[in-house]
Amino acid sequence: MNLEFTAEELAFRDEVRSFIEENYPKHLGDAGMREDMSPEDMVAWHKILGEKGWSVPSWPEQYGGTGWTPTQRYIWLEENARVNAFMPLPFGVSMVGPVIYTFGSEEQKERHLPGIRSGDVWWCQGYSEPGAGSDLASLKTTAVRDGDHYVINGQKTWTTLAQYADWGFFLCRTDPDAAKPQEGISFILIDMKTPGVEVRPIKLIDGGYEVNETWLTDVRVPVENLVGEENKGWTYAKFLLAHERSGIAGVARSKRAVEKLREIAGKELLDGEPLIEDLDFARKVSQLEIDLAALEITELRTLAGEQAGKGPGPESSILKIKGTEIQQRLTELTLEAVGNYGAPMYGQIEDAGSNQYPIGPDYAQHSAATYFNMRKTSIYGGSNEIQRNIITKMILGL
Amino acid sequence: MNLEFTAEELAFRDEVRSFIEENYPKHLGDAGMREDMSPEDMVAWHKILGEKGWSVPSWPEQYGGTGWTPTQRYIWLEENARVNAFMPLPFGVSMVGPVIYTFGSEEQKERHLPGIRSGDVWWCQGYSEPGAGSDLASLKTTAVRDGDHYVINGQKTWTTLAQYADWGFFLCRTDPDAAKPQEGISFILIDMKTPGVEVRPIKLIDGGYEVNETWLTDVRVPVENLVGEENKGWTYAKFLLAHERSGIAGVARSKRAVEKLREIAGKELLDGEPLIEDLDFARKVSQLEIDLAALEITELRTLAGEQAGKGPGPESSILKIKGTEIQQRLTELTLEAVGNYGAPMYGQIEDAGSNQYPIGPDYAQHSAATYFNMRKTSIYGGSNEIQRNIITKMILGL
Amino acid sequence: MDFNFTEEQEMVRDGLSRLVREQYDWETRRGAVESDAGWRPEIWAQLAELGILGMPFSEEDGGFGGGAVDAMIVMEEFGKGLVVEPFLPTVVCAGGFLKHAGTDAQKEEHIGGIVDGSRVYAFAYAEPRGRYDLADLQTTAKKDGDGYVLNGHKAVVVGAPWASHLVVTARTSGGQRDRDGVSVFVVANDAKGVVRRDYPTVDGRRASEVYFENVSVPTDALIGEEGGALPLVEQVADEAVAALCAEACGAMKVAHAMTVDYSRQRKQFGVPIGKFQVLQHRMVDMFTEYEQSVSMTYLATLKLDAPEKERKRTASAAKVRIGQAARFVGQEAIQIHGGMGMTDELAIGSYFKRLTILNSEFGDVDHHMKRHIKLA
Amino acid sequence: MDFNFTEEQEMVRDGLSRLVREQYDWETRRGAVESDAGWRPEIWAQLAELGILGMPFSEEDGGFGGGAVDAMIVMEEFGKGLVVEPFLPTVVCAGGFLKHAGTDAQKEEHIGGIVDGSRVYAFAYAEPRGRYDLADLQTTAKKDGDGYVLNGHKAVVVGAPWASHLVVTARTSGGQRDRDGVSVFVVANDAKGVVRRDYPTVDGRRASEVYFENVSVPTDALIGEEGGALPLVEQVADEAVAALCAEACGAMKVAHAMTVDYSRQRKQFGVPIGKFQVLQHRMVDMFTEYEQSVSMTYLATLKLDAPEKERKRTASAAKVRIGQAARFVGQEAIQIHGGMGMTDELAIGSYFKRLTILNSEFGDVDHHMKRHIKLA
Repeated sequence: MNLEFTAEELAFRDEVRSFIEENYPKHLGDAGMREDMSPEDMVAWHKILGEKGWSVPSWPEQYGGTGWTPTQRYIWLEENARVNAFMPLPFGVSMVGPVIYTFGSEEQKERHLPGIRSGDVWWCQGYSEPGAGSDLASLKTTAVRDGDHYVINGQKTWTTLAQYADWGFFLCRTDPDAAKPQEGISFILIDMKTPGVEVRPIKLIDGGYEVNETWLTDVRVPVENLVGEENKGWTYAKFLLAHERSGIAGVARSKRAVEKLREIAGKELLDGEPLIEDLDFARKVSQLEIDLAALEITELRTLAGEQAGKGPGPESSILKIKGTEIQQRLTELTLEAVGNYGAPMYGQIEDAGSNQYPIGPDYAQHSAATYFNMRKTSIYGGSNEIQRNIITKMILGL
Repeated sequence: MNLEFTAEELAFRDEVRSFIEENYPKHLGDAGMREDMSPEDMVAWHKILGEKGWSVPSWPEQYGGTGWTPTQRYIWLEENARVNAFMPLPFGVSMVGPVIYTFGSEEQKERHLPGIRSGDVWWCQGYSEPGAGSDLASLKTTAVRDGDHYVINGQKTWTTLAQYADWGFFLCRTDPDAAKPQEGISFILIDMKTPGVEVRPIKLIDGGYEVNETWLTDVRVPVENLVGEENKGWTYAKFLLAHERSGIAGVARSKRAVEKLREIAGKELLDGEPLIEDLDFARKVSQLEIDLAALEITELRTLAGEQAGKGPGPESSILKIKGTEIQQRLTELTLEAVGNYGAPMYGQIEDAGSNQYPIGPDYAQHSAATYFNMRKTSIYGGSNEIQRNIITKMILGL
Repeated sequence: MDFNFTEEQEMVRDGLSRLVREQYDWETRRGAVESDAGWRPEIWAQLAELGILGMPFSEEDGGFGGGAVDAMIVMEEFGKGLVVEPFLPTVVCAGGFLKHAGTDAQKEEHIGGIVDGSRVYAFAYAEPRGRYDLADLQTTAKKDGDGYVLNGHKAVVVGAPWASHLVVTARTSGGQRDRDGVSVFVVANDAKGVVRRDYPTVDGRRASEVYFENVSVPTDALIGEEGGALPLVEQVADEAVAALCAEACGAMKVAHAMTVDYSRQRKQFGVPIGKFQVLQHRMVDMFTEYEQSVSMTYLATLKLDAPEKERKRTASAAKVRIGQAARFVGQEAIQIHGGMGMTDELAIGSYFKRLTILNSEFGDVDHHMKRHIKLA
Repeated sequence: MDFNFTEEQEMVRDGLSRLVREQYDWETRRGAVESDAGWRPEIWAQLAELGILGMPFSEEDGGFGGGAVDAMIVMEEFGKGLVVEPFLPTVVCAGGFLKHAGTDAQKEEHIGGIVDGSRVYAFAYAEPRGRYDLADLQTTAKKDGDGYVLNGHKAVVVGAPWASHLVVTARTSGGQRDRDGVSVFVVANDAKGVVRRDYPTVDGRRASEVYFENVSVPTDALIGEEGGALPLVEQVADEAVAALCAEACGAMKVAHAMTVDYSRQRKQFGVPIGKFQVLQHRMVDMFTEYEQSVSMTYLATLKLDAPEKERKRTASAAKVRIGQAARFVGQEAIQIHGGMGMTDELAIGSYFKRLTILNSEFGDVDHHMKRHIKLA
């Protein structure tokens, strides 16, 4: 039992570190924490990684994966977090990609995998529907076969960044008479430029527009866009949800964010002394660090299990719960640290283009928006209540 | 809107205060907090109050009540808490007494109320049964009519201080075929000296024996000991549970206990300074005080509602939840304050009679036992989960 | 001991409640908040007409003889509707300074305008590096002939873009965090040398960074004692704390009711989510937090005239308790609303945001907990 | 990176697990705890036979070449069975001092007796007024001819009634809380002037107040550097902390399993209480706390040989995290067991009590949180 990296792993780390130092776009800066990136910024690093062959590390090598061990993937995430890199969006790389190479036809693999690897094709996810939340199986969007097309009608919601998407993967009901709600669902790829696809951004409480409602009205999709078998979509959907667990805890990012929080609390003053020297505030930061250390080892234990061939089990629900709690707490403490300067609505101020006087320190900007935004993490991806239901069933057996 | 007492109330307070000062038995000392009182000690104050006519303040005046307003009763509890008086046990005064004067026969009133008032008769409660917990309606003890007697068989548990009891009030099933589990239950008074009644103390995790299991084997009880109507016992049981709400929050006692905690934390040292000056510990004490202040006003609002003729509603569940949380937290912080001296099992040490060397400071004694013991408060009297179920139904309407 | 409102107070409450219900629905509020002005002067005029703006002033000062309980009633109703109009800075803060320490001439000059709605005030007390310490002042007021010259930078002055006047704390002597040397001035918002940068806040109000660049004010701009005004500022700040607590209670009440309501309608797995025990108990805890907050608000309000130490300790206790409750109620309201709670399409998000920011106004939980400890 | 145990370690674990299962059921344990002796020397002999007592010593010192991970494995199994025999003070503490700082002669004298089970040690470090500060010592050791004379009072010395020897911290110079001047001695428990008052503890062990009344010890009773032993004491205390964390993990694992099991059997309102979502989620949280505790125990154990600051900070982090987890798991276990959890008839109460007391041994959550903060 030990925590050390092997010599090979250390060498790998050095290689990764220098590659990142040399290639990570300087203009992105602290991108992993920014709320206001352009779509071009969001794929910039993805494209560079695509050229290097590192954009889809966890894929099988035959499809462009790197063949890294789980430990190497952990190192990869750690090193990216060191510069707070904005990682490739998950919709192609971690979600639809694995479904396509596992269940898709050869033609689908040839057509879609290269664009996902390179970052040239932007994907979005059409799972959730209005009013359904974590209850995916209740979906109402229908796909009706008409010759060699499906005609799709329905409404999806929470389609993250769909406003920039080229393609989307959608769950649609193909058999309305199936015995159980999970049956009769199909997994279909849709070109977002198809007539009848309409994307309307949803304004969120942080003032941003990262999710959308997507209306599908008589959208005609060629049957070859069906992935796998008709009516078996639930199987692929579950596979997708379970597949990409590494990084679900967000440990590497949170570690960087704790450092940032310490920096901020070192600059803010309380009674003329740095806030970080206040026992109350220091205690909260220490608590976060301790919780994060525990989470990190828990993730490493899971990784070690994967390395030993055990698939990630329901323990990943623990990673999700604790990971999001920590992320939320981090943003909350940052807001707390900046004091009165949490109140200004910075997004709208910048729009006004004024720069006559600064409003509070740089690091205070968006602290409230980020706090508001991060409340989503305990809701999406299966709410934390759903995760607890999963553990109740799968681990406690109750 | 104001928090002041009226001149009459202030005069009443002074009267009460001097009465207590003059009459509260000196040898009881800090009795309200002791874990190891003799049965004689437990009724000493009750008997004095009985003579004064103050032992059953909330009863109707015709049965010996004082006719005090809710505010006067609040003052009464406050003043007793000032000297940490050990109050009359609730089983007679707050539980069976009100049932008897409300639903009992004239003969029952004449026979039983005087002994309850005077403190000469010790009562115990036979509600819970093994395995039933907060689900009182599932009870199995049977009372079968045989001429002018009931023959009672069954087992009760958590009968508090039954080892000293002269009489008990028991819920028994008189109609096993009733449609609902709440129906067919009767409320029966049993002389604890009746053959077939056997009381066995249960050892609790704090090492004490305050509760018992009570076996009833062919216990023959005259039918005139039935209170009210046969098979209507559930009505009386609910009346009893709802009746004595004042003091359920334990505010007066907890206020005294916070003072005591401050004293202890003023004597214990951390880095050579009084523990109470440590920001971490002081914060926890302040938090308790703040929570307690909120609870006190909540209780006063409820009292004011009663004074205005509104019966205590489901809000009393809030008083129970918050009151017990605070009581538990108080004992936990006391244990924390005494540091290493929380570990010795003082009860057993005193039994050994040794006094060659003291073991830790006086105030550390029983701190662990008290902490362990107080875990019961969120379990008994309808667990705090049950209280939340009540609020869900009665207030939220869900 | 009496927890009832007087008949007059009940009437005021009913009137306000009607105003909020009829004219302050959430969509209308959003329209106003997003408008150029950011508030509705016509609502302000109505409040004046209803006598709300004059309520806490004595009759001889031109008011209606009310007090802290009246302000509490107003703020609670405002909290329910997330009212953005600047009652707190104008009536509670500026009004408070005038009531406690204004000369007859000052009262005469200012109170009439407050009561009839023609004057609006903002309270410029916070500074960029001062966090929540009311005495931590780098803004200076230097004696200059017949008056004073102010220089400095005040942070996040809520309501300043709407104000005709600013009440400003400044240092006339002493070191940066000394208790002595604090003075209070009232300054016209359009005085020469007052430079503002205005912006919206995340909870739907407007605020400014206010710079004083050699702003000359006459001697009678000074309210209270020169250099000895910190106790006065603390008194007014405690009154503001009690008012904020009342506002929070109103907002929590509505946030809780909306959540319970949503849980009744919204189904998941074929069942209204309000049937899930975990959510039920959490909504019970929200309710409990709200009830405890009401109690603490009563206590803090009724102790505003208590001896200084008791007043301070109770105000801090209330801000701690309400801060904790507001955090819990706000976060749980969003969580139970799920994805819909994250959108700007439901009102609940606005309640969450107000409850968040309110928490740091006039000192956050840690600040007031420390104050409570120090006053033990 | 490797989280696997070696084959030898797996064997040790299996052996211990069998011993606990077969000979340490809760009823048997209770009998032993309530007996006059309070422990079972025959179990101790078996541990010696199994090689458990010699595991962490190097082979040249007469042990089996194990280390901190082995101690962790032992303590976790002990935690599962609430084993009271004094492995921690004897092997981890006394053994730790000898390993790190014992002279060859001292090793020769003591380690053999530990390994073969003939000698039992207690670690007398705490003092009545010193709380958890290892340097806060009023016990003195004065140089006297060829040796030292000890005077003082040690508090709650766990295992002292069973011990043949005591390891004692005392001050050879310096003021009461100075880092310098701390020395460590090993003293025979029956030495002249050692006066004990023995008593049971609420978590089923035995402890003593130990008074040193002019106890003379020879020079070679000193372990480590005279006056410079605080770093050594801290090292050993951190090793004890890691071991306690492992014990807590074992106890939490069983307490959780018992609770889940109870919730399956126990019915209320006609339904097993394990079907109530509120209790389900709380048992999930207990499980999560347990899992995080295991992770922190691994981390603290694997960092015991790290540079001093990292070692200290990690040990404190673990004690904080496990302390919080132990509190939550213990309290919830009782709450979910309901009335039955309050009785001495089920084992769960004993787990709760051990988890409570363990929390304060070698420093409670607040103590270690402050240490973690100071080492930031």
